[in-house]
Amino acid sequence: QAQLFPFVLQLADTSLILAHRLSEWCGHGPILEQDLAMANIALDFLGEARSYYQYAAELEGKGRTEDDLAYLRSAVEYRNPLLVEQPNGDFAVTIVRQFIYDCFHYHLLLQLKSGPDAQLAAIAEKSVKEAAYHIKWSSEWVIRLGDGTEESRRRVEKAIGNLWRYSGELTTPSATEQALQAAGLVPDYAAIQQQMAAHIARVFEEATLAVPEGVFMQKGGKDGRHTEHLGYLLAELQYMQRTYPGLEW
Amino acid sequence: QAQLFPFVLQLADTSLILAHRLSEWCGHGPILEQDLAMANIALDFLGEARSYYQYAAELEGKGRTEDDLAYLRSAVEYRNPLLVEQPNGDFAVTIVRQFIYDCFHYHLLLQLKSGPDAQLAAIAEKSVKEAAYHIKWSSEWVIRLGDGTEESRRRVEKAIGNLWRYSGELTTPSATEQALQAAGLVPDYAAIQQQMAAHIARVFEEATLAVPEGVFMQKGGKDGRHTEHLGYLLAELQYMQRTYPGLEW
Amino acid sequence: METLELTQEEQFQARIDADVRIEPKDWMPDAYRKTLIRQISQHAHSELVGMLPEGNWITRAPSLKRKSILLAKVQDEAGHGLYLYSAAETLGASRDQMLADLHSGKAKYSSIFNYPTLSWADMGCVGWLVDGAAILNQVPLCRTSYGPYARAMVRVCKEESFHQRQGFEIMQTLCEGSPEQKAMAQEGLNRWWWPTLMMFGPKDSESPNTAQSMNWRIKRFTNDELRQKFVDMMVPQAEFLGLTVPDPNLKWNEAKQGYDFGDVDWEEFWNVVKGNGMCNKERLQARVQAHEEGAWVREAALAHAEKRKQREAVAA
Amino acid sequence: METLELTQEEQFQARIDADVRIEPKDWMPDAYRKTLIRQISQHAHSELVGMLPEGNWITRAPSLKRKSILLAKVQDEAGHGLYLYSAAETLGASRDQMLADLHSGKAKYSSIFNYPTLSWADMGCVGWLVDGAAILNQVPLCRTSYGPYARAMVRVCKEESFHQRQGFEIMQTLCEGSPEQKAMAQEGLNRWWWPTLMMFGPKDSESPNTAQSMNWRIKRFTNDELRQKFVDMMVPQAEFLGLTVPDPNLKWNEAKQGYDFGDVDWEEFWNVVKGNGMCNKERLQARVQAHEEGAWVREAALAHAEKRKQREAVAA
Repeated sequence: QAQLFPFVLQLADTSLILAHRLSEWCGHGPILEQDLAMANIALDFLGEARSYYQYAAELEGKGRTEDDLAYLRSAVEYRNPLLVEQPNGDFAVTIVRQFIYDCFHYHLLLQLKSGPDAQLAAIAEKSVKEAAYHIKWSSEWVIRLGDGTEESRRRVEKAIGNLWRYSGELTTPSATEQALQAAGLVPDYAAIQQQMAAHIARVFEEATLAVPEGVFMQKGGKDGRHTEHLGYLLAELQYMQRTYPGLEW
Repeated sequence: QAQLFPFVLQLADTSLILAHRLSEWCGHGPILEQDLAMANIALDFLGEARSYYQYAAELEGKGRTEDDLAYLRSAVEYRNPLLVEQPNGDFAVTIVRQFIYDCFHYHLLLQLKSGPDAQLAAIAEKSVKEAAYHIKWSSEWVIRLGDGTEESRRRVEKAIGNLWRYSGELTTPSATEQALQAAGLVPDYAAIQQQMAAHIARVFEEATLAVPEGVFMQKGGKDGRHTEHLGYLLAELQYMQRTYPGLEW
Repeated sequence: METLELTQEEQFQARIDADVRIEPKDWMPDAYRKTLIRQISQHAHSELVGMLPEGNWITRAPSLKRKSILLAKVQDEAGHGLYLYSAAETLGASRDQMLADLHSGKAKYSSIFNYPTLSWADMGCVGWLVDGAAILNQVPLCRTSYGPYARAMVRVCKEESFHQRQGFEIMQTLCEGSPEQKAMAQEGLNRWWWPTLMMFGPKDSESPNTAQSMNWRIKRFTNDELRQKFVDMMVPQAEFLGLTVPDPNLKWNEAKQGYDFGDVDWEEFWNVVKGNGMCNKERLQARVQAHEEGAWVREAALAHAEKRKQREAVAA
Repeated sequence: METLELTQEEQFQARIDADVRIEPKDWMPDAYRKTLIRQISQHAHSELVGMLPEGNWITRAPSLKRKSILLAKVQDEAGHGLYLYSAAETLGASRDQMLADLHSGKAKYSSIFNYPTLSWADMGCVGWLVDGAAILNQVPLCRTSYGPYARAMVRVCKEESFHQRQGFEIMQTLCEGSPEQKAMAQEGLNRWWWPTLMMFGPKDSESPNTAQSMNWRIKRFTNDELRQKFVDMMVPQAEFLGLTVPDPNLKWNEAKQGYDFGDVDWEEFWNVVKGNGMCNKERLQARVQAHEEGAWVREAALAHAEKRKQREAVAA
């Protein structure tokens, strides 16, 4: 079970970084209702991140807290896939990033929910309801932007062009994940990949968008090899704890 | 002489923050030659900042180093005027910010050079040669942009419109500065203000730009009341030292 | 006969005096409608702009728990903005027009949001002091004469008092923390105290609309009454926290059973109102930029809804 | 008579064989000119793009002294870019065209800059390893056959070896520092070692242009020769630092008096060359964006110069 630690930490990092990016929109969204929606989704991911960090801390058993894990690890120690650390860009970039991740996240949680680890299953059970809302929200926006105006179509296509290369990492198991898959602790990514692809195909069809083909997939985030964006994000995220370590807030 | 400490620190903070902003351009300038020029000016300001921090550390006499002073003080302890912390914006914003500060800086250094404090005079002696180049560079660019194309004129006017409100703080003595002016340790800002105004009027005339009138002047930076930009800047600037305090690099 | 009948205006005032709620379809004087639209939209704009100074610290919150609380709070503010815009819409104002007035500078928002948030303690001060002052202003509005506004305020006030408690908790944690944290709390109080006192508006002697608004029961206490109430409430809390209120003239007055306190810097007050505060330009620019950069998104949503409607019409 | 006379091409080759420098006005074969333009502009582009991964750490450098050294270094790179663009211009290439080729993806730059800089140790690794490899590639070019290029390279190499020493110094400081610093150095080496070996280009057996370039003396050693030289130079330095080179097959070969080492991941190499490295898109986008956003500045400078010229003409 202690082997689960790096995987749970990876889930925690992923949810936190995506929550961070979404929360950057706060007060700057295109419509007040969507400001509210993005803050809401950010809150869900933040809550999920906290559950994972708390569980990871427990699995590690070295007395580290959720805050130690989130605030006192460097970029090369972070294990989130590259997709979620990509900058917000315009609303289309945020939507496409969210949509790709939601497709993975929702299907992952469905698996974890009935997986062998009780605590992960409990977190997934709670989170999958939120994730069902997220995937609905981002799918609807992909459709609106794809089948909206010429400008929205151009922007969403550009966003897909830039972000697609980060989609493959989600379902490409890292060495850690492979070992855990062999032990039955991490679900089969091939199946999730198929479910993702089916959902994406359906949404893109309705959005009159083409699913990209033959894109070279980037990876490395799950092994700590990130893009240069993460360092800046962490400098901001961690500044207070780095400045005043070990205090109560 | 120990009274000089906060003033020297203010000079140090000001040079460092401006150097930081300029260095953000590195690799992103509009022309390679100007990339080089901005890096060069950033280096000058960084060098000047270090001289001031070293002198400030000496004046304080508590064993703090230049790095302690630069990296381990919070936004509300920083004493730079608001102008220099303003974001780069487009090239016109950077040029106008630089031009306003150069006008002050050059004339300030001329005074400090023949001032009563030998060490400040020595730093000013060295820096004023660099500052003479800076003011020439930024003046020429103000002229080029003002008397260039319609677009450059629109942009430089907009930059002036946004930044002018930060120009008054430079020559408005803070309580600290007033006390030091009374002691003859800080030059008379009214005189510098006139010299600045004369230079600005000359350059703006050649640039076919109008000198703004009746603008309400912002202040607070020299008393630690900053705009919200400084916190982010410091989170980035200080991240490594905050993360790994007390190490050699 | 005619002399015995009350005019519409008199009937209206009679209902107000009898504490009967005015509802959207009821007749109301134009001036009442206009005043309310101004007041409610100004309040809605304040929620919207108020997201910015606190939003400024979400990404830098010092613990995951605080980050979560702060994010939820800013989300609540967006929600308040929505209720309030809806309440104003019941009076015939359109959201587009209200936003256009905000962006052009015609409509105002609370001046307090033109001060910058510079340290984590400011998240405490905004909750404790700013929300505290807002509650004093707003609780009476739960009984205001216009129904939709009163009902919106009930919801808003419930959440605001929750926010205020969270703000106080931040201050308390800082004050019980390290010397640096305590200093951070004091420095925050030093910057926020006076601007918060300004939130109650100009002195009664310089507030010409108060009488009419009180008559219409859309205002229930004068500015100076509320300011006094605020000081009397906050000073003991500051003492409890071990913080010093930055007012050398502050003194308990046994006779009036309240505090005497120094005069607000009214020059600063009017300056900020006139647009010369530290962040007036930034706040407005941030809102205008969000709106302009969001234009294509709103257009896409409309265009898509239109396409869908047409397709459904064809299918039907 | 004619048979005794050397063709232009033969004369040209004879001068090269005699180590006489070719100058801009001299006759030269088209292929020589084209090859040189490609090589020099690629080198210039590498300096330009190379500013990005190191520029990435200027604002976050851990001490003022290191910040100053790093900023000066990146400034030097801008300077190298300028010399090299000028050298290419002597061959008839225009800077605008060279930049257009960079931005369209037609022209290449050194693939090493498509790897991200993720920690401060990377500033050490880039100086120590990347500049070290660059020097091995470049020192022979100080004796290259084309005069302006050779002279530019003399200047470049002098500064590069200075940079390399600074990079080594960063690594040394980390390795003599705290356990975290040492780990940072090792982690950096782990990421940079193999990409640096790729800097010498494909294996000789897959480098068809090497023979011609060596004949023209614009290349003086083969890729594999330089790679071997690099490994032989760097392994003892890594040992001195107490770092482990991430190659399980690395072993001293007494017979060849050099190290045997593992095979480079050529699939990764070709992927990065083809544009699929971690940062290819970002680097190119950053350059294109800087160029596009700078267009109005360049236009303004031109327009102003033109106005000034006309005014002077009128005044004369």
